[in-house]
Amino acid sequence: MHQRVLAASVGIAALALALTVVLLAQVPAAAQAPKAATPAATKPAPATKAAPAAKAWTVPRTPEGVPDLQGYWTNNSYTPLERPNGVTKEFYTLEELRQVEKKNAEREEEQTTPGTVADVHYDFTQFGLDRSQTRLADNLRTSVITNPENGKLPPVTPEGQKRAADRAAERKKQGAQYDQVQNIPIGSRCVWMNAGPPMMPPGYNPAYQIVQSPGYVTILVEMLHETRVIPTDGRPHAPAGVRSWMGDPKGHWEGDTLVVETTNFNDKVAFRGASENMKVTERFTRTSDDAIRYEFTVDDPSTWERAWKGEMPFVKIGGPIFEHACNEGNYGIANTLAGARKEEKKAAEEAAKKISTK
Amino acid sequence: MVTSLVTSGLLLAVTTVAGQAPAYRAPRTPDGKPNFNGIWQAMNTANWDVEPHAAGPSLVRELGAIAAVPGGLGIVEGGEIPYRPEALAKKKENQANRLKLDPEIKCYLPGVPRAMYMPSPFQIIQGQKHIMIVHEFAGAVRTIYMENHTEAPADSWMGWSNGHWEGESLVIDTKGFNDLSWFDRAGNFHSDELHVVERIRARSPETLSYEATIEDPKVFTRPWKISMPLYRRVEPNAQLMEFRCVEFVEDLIYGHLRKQPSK
Amino acid sequence: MNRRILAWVDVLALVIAVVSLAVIPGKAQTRSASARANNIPKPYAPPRTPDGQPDLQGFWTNSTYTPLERPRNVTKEFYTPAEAAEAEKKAAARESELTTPGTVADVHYDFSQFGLDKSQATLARNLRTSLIVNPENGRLPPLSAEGQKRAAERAEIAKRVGRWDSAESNQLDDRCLIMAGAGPPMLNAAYNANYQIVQAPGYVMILTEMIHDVRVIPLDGRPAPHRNVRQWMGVSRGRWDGNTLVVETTNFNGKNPLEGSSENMRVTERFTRVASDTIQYTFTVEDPSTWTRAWTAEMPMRTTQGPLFEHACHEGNYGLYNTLVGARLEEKKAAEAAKSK
Amino acid sequence: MRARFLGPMMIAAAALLEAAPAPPQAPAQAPAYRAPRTKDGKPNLNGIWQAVNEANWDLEGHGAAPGPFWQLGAEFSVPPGMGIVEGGPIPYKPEALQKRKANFANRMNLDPEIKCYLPGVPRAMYMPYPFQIVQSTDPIMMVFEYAGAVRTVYMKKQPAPADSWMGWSNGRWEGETLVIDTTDFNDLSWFDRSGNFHSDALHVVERITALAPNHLNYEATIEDPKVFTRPWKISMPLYRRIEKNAQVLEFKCVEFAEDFIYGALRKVPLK
Repeated sequence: MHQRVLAASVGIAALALALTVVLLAQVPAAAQAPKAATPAATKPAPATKAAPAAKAWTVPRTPEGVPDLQGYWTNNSYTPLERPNGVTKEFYTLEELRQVEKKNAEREEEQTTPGTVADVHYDFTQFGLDRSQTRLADNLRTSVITNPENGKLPPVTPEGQKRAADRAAERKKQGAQYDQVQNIPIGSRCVWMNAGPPMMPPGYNPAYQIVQSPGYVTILVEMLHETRVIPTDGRPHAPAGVRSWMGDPKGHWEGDTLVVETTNFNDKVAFRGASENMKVTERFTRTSDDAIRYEFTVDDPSTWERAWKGEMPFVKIGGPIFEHACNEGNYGIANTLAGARKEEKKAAEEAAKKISTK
Repeated sequence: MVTSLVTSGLLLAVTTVAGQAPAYRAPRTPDGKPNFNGIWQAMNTANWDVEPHAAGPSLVRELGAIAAVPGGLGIVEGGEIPYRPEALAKKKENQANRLKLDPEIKCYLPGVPRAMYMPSPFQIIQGQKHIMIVHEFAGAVRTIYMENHTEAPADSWMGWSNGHWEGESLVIDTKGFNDLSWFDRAGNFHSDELHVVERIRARSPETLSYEATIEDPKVFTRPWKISMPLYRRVEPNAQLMEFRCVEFVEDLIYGHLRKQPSK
Repeated sequence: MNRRILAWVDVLALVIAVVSLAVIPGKAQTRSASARANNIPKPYAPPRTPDGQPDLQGFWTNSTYTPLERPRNVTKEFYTPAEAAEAEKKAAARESELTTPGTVADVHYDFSQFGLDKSQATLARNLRTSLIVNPENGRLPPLSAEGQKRAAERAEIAKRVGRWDSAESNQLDDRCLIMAGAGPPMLNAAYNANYQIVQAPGYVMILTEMIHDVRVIPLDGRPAPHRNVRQWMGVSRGRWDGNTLVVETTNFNGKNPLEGSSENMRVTERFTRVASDTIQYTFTVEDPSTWTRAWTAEMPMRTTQGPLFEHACHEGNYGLYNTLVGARLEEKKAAEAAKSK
Repeated sequence: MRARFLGPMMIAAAALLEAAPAPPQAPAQAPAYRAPRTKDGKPNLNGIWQAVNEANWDLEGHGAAPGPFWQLGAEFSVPPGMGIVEGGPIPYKPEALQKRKANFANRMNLDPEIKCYLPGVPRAMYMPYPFQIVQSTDPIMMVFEYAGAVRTVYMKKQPAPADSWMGWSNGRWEGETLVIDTTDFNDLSWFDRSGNFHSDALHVVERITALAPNHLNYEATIEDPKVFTRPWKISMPLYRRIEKNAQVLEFKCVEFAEDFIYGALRKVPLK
């Protein structure tokens, strides 16, 4: 993650980054208000703290009559996918959550101060890369994973373990990280930044825009200008040979919930070690003017012994989303590789000098 | 002279006919706007060259006929782009060095209007406040702001698009471009003063007519216009697919920086 | 011409095409008695297509021994039938000589066996002593200054570049790119001078057997495209003038010059069905940057029997390959010989 | 069998005809489109047509992939396609599948398209170039921009004189549909740039039906007992080129392929 930030986008992309985050930072005042209520809203119904069904809220609808999910959203969060070791409860109190947020924000900010971490290239604060500068989608959960109930990924199957070992061996075979562009993490290469599904918050710019048209729900992801165009007309999945990073999403409405089932991933996505057989089922439910409840199930018997589930809120932010032209401004890769070649040359020269002076 | 008379006569005739023909009225979205939702694609050779051009060989011998240039009648009205002399020289240089310079080869965002006539589909997603145009090539996206029009916050590849309806037409005004995208593989180009006004209207249930006026005082002596039909992809299973080409161009861009040089 | 034939080994296609053509309809032969009437259209009402165009459809040939230009020693415009038969006989004898090894420098094909003799297929007989009818001397008009200069330049280039140096330095027809006479104007191919005309509403299509070159000619009055759009066969636009199909062609690429023409050439063709078995084909060539004046030629096209078979010339072009291999071998041999001296 | 294919076709037809989204109606009830007629009373298929899909890269459904020639980057990368083969993969015999894979591995040397060879059938129908149907009573011609290929469809049945690249086509009308039966192919053409191939036992039966004024439905059943375990089918729409000045232009690609084919035999080698 850290490397990604370093290697990607030093020039034009940085400008774009700065701009977007500035834009996003202008959270509508109204959206700020119900902050305290939000975490509770994401809690499952059977939880002890009752859901605030205080005033009768009705879901807005698009002109064609389906629930209206449109607008700008974020799932910005410090909540980890898996429950940290040592934490045993499912939910923090609000005070505890604020503590966690504060600690994380401080850790991020440290990166700003030269000397505190090994390689500070960006000023996180200046470029708005601190998550705490954007609106957080508060979540009282101690982990995104809700099932298994321990908040951890299920055990990996023998097949999954073998695949992980094979992948590691293959990576090793390819040489060191900066030997060739293909060895550099995929995000730094502007190929893929885990836009999902499932849609986990990225390190920065966790911004989304949802636009609906008859028969479609479209989600624009700021990072890498990814777009998920989800048909809701009941058509079947693409043929098995059609593989892609974002997979092939097909949606339908169950009551007021948008259910999206995605298959046809390629074997390079490898979300948490998954295979190309992964199936992700997502559920988007608008729970208030300000929030969407996002639940997902990951099903991949060739990787995990059982399916697992996660949940997080999306909350409103101000728009617009600006172009993230990552590849186009990716000076980082060329500079990093050129640097590596230079260092090798220097090392070789020094070695030669040593030999000759002996 | 004779030719130009004939041509203008013909244009007149066409205009008259078009003027008399009852204009097609597009079906409406639930909120009463012409409904352009769908997957669309141009079917012409404009991405090779927006100007009229003859068939020609590929710059890459190894590809034989497979990547040769098909001839095309062009989509520029009147045939030629009104370059300033120094800009025309740059266009020719671009064309000669296309393999090094064409942003398409490097999987860079295609810009406007090129995104509209790339040989791959795009989808129009028509929301009420925003109309999205999602392109298969490089996953490029345009957001057309239908309300709260603002200036571009900064320059970008795809520009900043404000749209409005004029009867049956969607009019899109796009500025805020950087000077890095091209119009085609022939090296036709623009500066960061590019201003594109597009007019899109339905001409039948399965076709749109697309026009764009292109203005860029740094590069052209006057505004000029392109026009072409767009075709709805009518396969029952038509869908926009992923063409994440960055991965396909990395050896091209960074191959020389490999530890073990690629053969 | 001879070389051209050498270069091909796609014999099968040729054989089949010509064999099927060799079945000459008897009718076509009998009309030659009235042949002098070629240029005097009798009141003939051509059949009509379902959409009302004069019907030119069918299989046609313009195979002939009549030269484009009148031979130097001939002064009259028409032969008598006897003279024409004599000229034909002589030309056919010359062709069949190509069959007998030793008679010409390099016999690779057996002309008679492979049906390459024109005399084996339908001939579109013609009493004219030349296809050119204007200038009246039956010869091409003088070259303009520009035309002379271009001809000199071409000769200069031809001197510099060896014919077998590369595929590109071979002749266009050896390369299966386009036949010299593919036109327009549609001059008479050395063999397989066969055409199929098919009409559809708004279009006349002419399929040329050689290299399956097709002309799809729109009749709706559309203008020629922008001058940048250049093609080997130009761009054709047609219209009906009474019962005559008039086709104007421009936008040539200039790489297949007709008798030294430039890319500015304009060809106007007129197709008139003058009898059930004859189309009178007249064309005028205008190219001020080559000739001091326009010139006009005329010939009949006669019905022949179909079908036309696929002439996959390039796909079976072993000749070009073998010729280049041979040239490289000979160079090697020569170099070695020079060394050993 | 037939009814199954009619279903989606008619849905599409209905969708095309009606301005509003087609109501969820049983396909069988949708009124079939009746094409305008030529003067001799046949469905009028005249026009300039073109496929808009990725089948020429690979008939079967496929994701995006790097192209076989990295120097052209994204311009020559494989665009993803849903595929036009109905119902699963092409039913190759095991040894034929091996050959298909070998073809794919050597496609930059073997694909006839690189050499500007005639495209064969059905490939000619989905090359990324237009073609024109010139429909007389008999024959019906198809004139392709790519390599200037031509097909003659004989409406009065004629026997094939010999094998050829484009095969020998006999046609007939079945109501709204032009049915073309093509045999006598040589074994040299491919179906796409992925090395899908056939033998000289190839037999293609095409069914072309107007769906709407500007669309044709194209289906072909492909049979070749030397290569496939059973007949299989492709289907796709064809689009009318509707520009006022639409025209099949000249693409004499022999010239563009010569250095590829003969470049090694130059007197002065190319750099």
